[in-house]
Amino acid sequence: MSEARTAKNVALDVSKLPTTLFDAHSALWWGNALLLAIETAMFGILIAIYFSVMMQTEPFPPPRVERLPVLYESFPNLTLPIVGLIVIVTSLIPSIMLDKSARNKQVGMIKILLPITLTFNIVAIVIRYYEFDSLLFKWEDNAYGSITWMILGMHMFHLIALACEDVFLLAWTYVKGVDDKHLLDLTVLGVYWYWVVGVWVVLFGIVYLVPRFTL
Amino acid sequence: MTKEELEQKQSSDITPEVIGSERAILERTWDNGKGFYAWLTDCNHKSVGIRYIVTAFIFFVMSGSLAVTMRTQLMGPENRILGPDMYNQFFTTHGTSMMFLFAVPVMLGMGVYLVPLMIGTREIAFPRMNLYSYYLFLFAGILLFVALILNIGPDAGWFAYVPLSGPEFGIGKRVDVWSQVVSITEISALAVAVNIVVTIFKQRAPGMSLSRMPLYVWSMLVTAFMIIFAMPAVMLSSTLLSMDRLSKVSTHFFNAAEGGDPLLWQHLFWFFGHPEVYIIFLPATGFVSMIIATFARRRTFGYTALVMSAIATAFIGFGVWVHHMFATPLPQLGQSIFTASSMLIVIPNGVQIFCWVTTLWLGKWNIKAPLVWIFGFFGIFVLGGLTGVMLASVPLDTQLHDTFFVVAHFHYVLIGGGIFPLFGAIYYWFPKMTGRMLNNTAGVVNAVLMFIGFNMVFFPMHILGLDGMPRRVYTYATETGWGNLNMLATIGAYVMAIAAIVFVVNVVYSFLRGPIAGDNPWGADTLEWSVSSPPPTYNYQYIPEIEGPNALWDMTKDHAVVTGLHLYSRELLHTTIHDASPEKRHQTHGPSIFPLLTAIITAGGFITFMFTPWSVPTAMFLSAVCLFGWFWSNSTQHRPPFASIKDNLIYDDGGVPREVAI
Amino acid sequence: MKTDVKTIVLASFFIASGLIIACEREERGFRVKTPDSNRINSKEVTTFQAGETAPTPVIQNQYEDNALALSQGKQLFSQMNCVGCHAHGGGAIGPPLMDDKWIYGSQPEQIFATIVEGRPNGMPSFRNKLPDYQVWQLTAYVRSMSGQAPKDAAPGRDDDMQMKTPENSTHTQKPKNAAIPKSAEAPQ
Amino acid sequence: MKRRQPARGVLFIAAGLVASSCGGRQSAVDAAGIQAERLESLWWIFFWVTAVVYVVVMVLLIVAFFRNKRSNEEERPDTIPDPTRENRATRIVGGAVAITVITLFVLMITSFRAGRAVNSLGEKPPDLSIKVTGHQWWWEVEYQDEGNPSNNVTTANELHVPIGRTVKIMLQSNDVIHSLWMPNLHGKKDLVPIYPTTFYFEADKPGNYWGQCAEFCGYEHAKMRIAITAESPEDFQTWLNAGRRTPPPPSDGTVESRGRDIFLQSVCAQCHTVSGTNAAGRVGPNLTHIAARPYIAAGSLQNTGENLEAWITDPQHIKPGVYMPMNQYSDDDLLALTAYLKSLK
Repeated sequence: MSEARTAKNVALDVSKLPTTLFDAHSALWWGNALLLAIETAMFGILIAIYFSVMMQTEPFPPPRVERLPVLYESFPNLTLPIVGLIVIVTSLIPSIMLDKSARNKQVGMIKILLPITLTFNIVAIVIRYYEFDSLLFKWEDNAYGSITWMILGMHMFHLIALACEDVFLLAWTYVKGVDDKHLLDLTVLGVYWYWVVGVWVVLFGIVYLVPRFTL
Repeated sequence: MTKEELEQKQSSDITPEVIGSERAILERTWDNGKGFYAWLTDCNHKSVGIRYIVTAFIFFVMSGSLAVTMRTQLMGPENRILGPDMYNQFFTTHGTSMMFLFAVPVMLGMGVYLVPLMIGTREIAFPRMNLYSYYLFLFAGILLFVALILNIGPDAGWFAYVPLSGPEFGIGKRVDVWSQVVSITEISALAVAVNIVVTIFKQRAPGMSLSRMPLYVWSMLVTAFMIIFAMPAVMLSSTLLSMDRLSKVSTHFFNAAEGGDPLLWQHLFWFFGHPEVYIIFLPATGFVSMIIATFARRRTFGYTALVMSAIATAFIGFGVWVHHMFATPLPQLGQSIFTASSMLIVIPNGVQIFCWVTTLWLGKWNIKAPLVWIFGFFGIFVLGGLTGVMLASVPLDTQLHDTFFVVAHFHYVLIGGGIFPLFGAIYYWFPKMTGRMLNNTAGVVNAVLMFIGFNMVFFPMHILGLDGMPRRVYTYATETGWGNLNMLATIGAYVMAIAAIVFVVNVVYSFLRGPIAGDNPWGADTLEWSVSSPPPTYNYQYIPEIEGPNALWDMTKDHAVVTGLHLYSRELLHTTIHDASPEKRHQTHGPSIFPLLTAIITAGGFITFMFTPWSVPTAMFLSAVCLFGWFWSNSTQHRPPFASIKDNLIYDDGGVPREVAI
Repeated sequence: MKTDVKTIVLASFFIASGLIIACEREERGFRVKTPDSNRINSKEVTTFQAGETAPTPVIQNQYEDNALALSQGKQLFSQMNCVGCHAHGGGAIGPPLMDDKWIYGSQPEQIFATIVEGRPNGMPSFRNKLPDYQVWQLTAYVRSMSGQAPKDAAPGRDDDMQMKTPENSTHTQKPKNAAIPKSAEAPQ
Repeated sequence: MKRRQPARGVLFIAAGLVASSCGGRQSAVDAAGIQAERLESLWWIFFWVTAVVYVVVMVLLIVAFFRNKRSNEEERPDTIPDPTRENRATRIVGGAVAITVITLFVLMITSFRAGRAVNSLGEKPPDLSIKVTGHQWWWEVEYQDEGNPSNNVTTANELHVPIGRTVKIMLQSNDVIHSLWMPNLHGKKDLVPIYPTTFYFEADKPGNYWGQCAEFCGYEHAKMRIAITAESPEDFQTWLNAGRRTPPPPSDGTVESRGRDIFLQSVCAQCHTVSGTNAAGRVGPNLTHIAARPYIAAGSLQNTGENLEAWITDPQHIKPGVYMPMNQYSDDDLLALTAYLKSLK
């Protein structure tokens, strides 16, 4: 049995290896990446459903007859959504900086940037909460209302999850200081953040622009 | 000797008594404690894996007995043992639990148990998430069967077509139970898939490059990726269905009159539903390759071909779902394309069969129970695959679809292609899991009984289908003349039940009294056979370096072993993805109560979602709290004090480094 | 492994039995015995009774919380063309049924009487046109339209254009009696 | 050896049983129409090809079983197999794969051609168009007359078709998904709500056949059958004309007339239609010519007096969950009612 190590065995000493490496070298990064793959699949299916509803509905979007005022041109309002989009996209700046400073172990910067990202995040959530009204439909009005609410809701769920992670790391950094594991966590948080922003750019185009410029 | 001395000695050459004391320390570090609380929180991949397998088999027995009851009802025409109400609940619960509570979880459970051992690591990548997914799976199963006992078992078929399962025709809470069970099990399956992929990518023993990975690990890798891309579809669609049905929500995803589409459901479901079949079949191919290699006493013929065909199966598997919808009003052209792809997928499966047959042809056979089960696999699965070719043809499918022919087909594929290899695998790995051999003769009897019983049940169904018997009928008229073949099938069902009893008896008896198995009773190749059976909690005291495509068969006496992993914390070795050269030491986590709490909250959230939408925010908040505690406790484990000191500093505000206090 | 088996079996068994004790099973008898309709004195000509006033018998409609019966009642509601006058509860020629006003009483036996006897000014009598138990199903459904039925048993939305909030989403109204409109008074 | 027996036997059992099961009023391998014949021949092609493949694989295994040497755990595993043998095996496997590909290709082409042939009937205008509506759990059948809609004949759970004529079936469903399957005449087609579909078929063997719902549709999915009669165009025409006549009202004082009064005054008329009377319910099957139908309750009962009585008084026993309510009638009322129904020729 090879477990009992005889003197003949060559020792492959790993004690000098590091305990933390960033990105694809770490299991955590992979776990996060795969979960994001799952969520991407989810959003892909949601988009597919959106277009199947589009094919079933003529005119698209359907005239709003369920509630007053009755609208025959029921394109979603753009003002608030665009503000939201801007907030979400600009939140990239602090999150990229956070990612960088985590890699360079700049504790001071991290402690400044974490609250900033969190505020961006919370603002985005609040905007999203009011953004639902600019769809002009309720989820229970018709399939178009259902799918648009579903898409916005799923993404809002991710914003909230992001905020929770942010809060956790904030708490940890201020209570316990920063160590390697949490530097890694910060970079992974960054990946999640980029994904949330990127997905929203696509979803924004589909939910708000496709109805206006129907192909 | 003291800790410091040991740490000094880590890298130098060590004497046998030091090995002994090191092992003692490892035992303590990886000990999960005793008692009920320890049992609740124990997240070691071996105990979780075994729980998965045992629980799945319990559900297997339960839904199997449902099947026997249904066969009894169909024994003769105009039978009145089960009314339509009961019968519908029975076949829906049978299908749902066989698919979501037995076939997939048991395959994942085997993976959770075997993969870390087979690739030579001490623990799965995310042990606590692993425990979490086990609890979710358990709760989902309990939910389904309790619902059945309460006479609110789902009754719309295991693929719950709308509008029959919709808010208007799916009366009561029955379909909600179904959709919540599906959602919960899928979450757990997805979590396990992620776990397995990361484990395989990062934790293989040094030298086990991708091209040296055992075929079973390959099949689990492919399966995990299939799960990751297939399961979201069904999770989402079941959620949408429950939202359509839920009071105060009542969305319109599947309501044709408001822009929804009943066919959308079928697309979504089968986009998951067909890959599901391969999610069950691919791990089984891994079992087959392992068992054949061991009992034909030669390396598997066509390693690359087998890997490639597994991957090809995965890809094509996503492009065939419409062949479940050939009778629906869909455009002709689309259907022809899916005929082509459905026939295309036969090719990789053919390649696999040919490779295995060739391996057997070129080998010297050591005929033991596992191999006998594999013979059964050939006899049944090949037939099922061929009837699959028939169902791929649109015109033929319009005659065979939704008849007993189809019932026969997918039982040939799933039981032949999934369950026979699984039983073989249980007979094969039972010694490793428990340290005792299963009785070989009983195993052979078991296999033969199962084979005969199976063919008695399901072969007549082909003919019944051609004779016009639709599936899911709770009875049939006398003048149809289906009585005799149904009687034959029912008798076969009882034979299968006897076979199952033989299995259970064999397992229980051998577990208590069976002969002690050595480390490697079959003279097998893969790494798990190098450790004691059952393996120690930490699997490997010294992770060996892999020197060839056949791990143990190529291993030289003085192969290199890994030293220098920390003794006082649960440390794993991370290697590079492609050629598995050591990269870093990773500290993993021990027992925790948080997985259980989070699972309770998640499952509770889904279950209450049958009644009120407010369960979502509540569950989200509570699980956020739980996860906070979970991650906090993850982070506050003590860190190894030696080696790569620069990585173990805590940086305070000024950024001035200071030493970690243990 | 042994302990695992034991504990899992025990755990699931206990949970199951606990739930069974807790909830009662959803019965779907297709051949159910229904409350006796003869005991319903639909039209009270006088409240003056010999001796002590006897309480009018309260009749429990066992369909109130039965999902199957409610949905059957819903089908009858359109099949028997109640929709023709009451629309989908919003009311048209007939009074609305999803509000809190009840002219002839909101109790099951009162609604039963209304359906069986008919009411002045347009409500036809369904005596002998429906078996009692279907009238009871109809009664249960009518009550569910104003949210009187438990939400987990009330029917969900239909698979057609949405004209009203589904019965399982309407918030429960507090029934109150409404005056009989002049036109609807029984001829003396 | 014993173990292999069933595996080897499977094929012969298959041939035997399938052959023996040829025949039956609800069989896909007993075609009574040109489409069904195409499908049946396609089936036999597939059957024999796949059967051969199966036999080959099994024979290989069995031969290997007898010729291969035995070994045990101690046997030294063959880790570096003899390259020449390996290469030969590789070539053979490659050949086998090639053969598989070719076979599949051939099968695919055959299937496409059969498919086109089966659908080719729709190209010329049909001689007869029938609208079939699926309900839980019965079939509403309407023979349409483009020229004069008043000539439309509505019946239930029975389908009469003239042989040698092209019949167009227009399918639609108002509740859940059903699927109309008449194995002897044509493959099945789903009735999806909002997706009205059509298919064409032609019967060329006179006889009585069964059709059945093939998509699970609720409690009585098992008892949602439709009786098909393929007959000579003349017989068909007489049947159709009979269907267009409104049955003569029973003369006063007879038991039938009393039955008619019961029918009209009680529950029945709420759901059923009898043309020529006030009964105009659309909920249940049209009963105008019920006496002419071979079966009642969607093919679950022979159309006899006792069965009618049993069905009227306690349908929930015969088809649990069916929408027909249970009724209490005194015995002579019941007698009168059935007498009236039996008079509706």
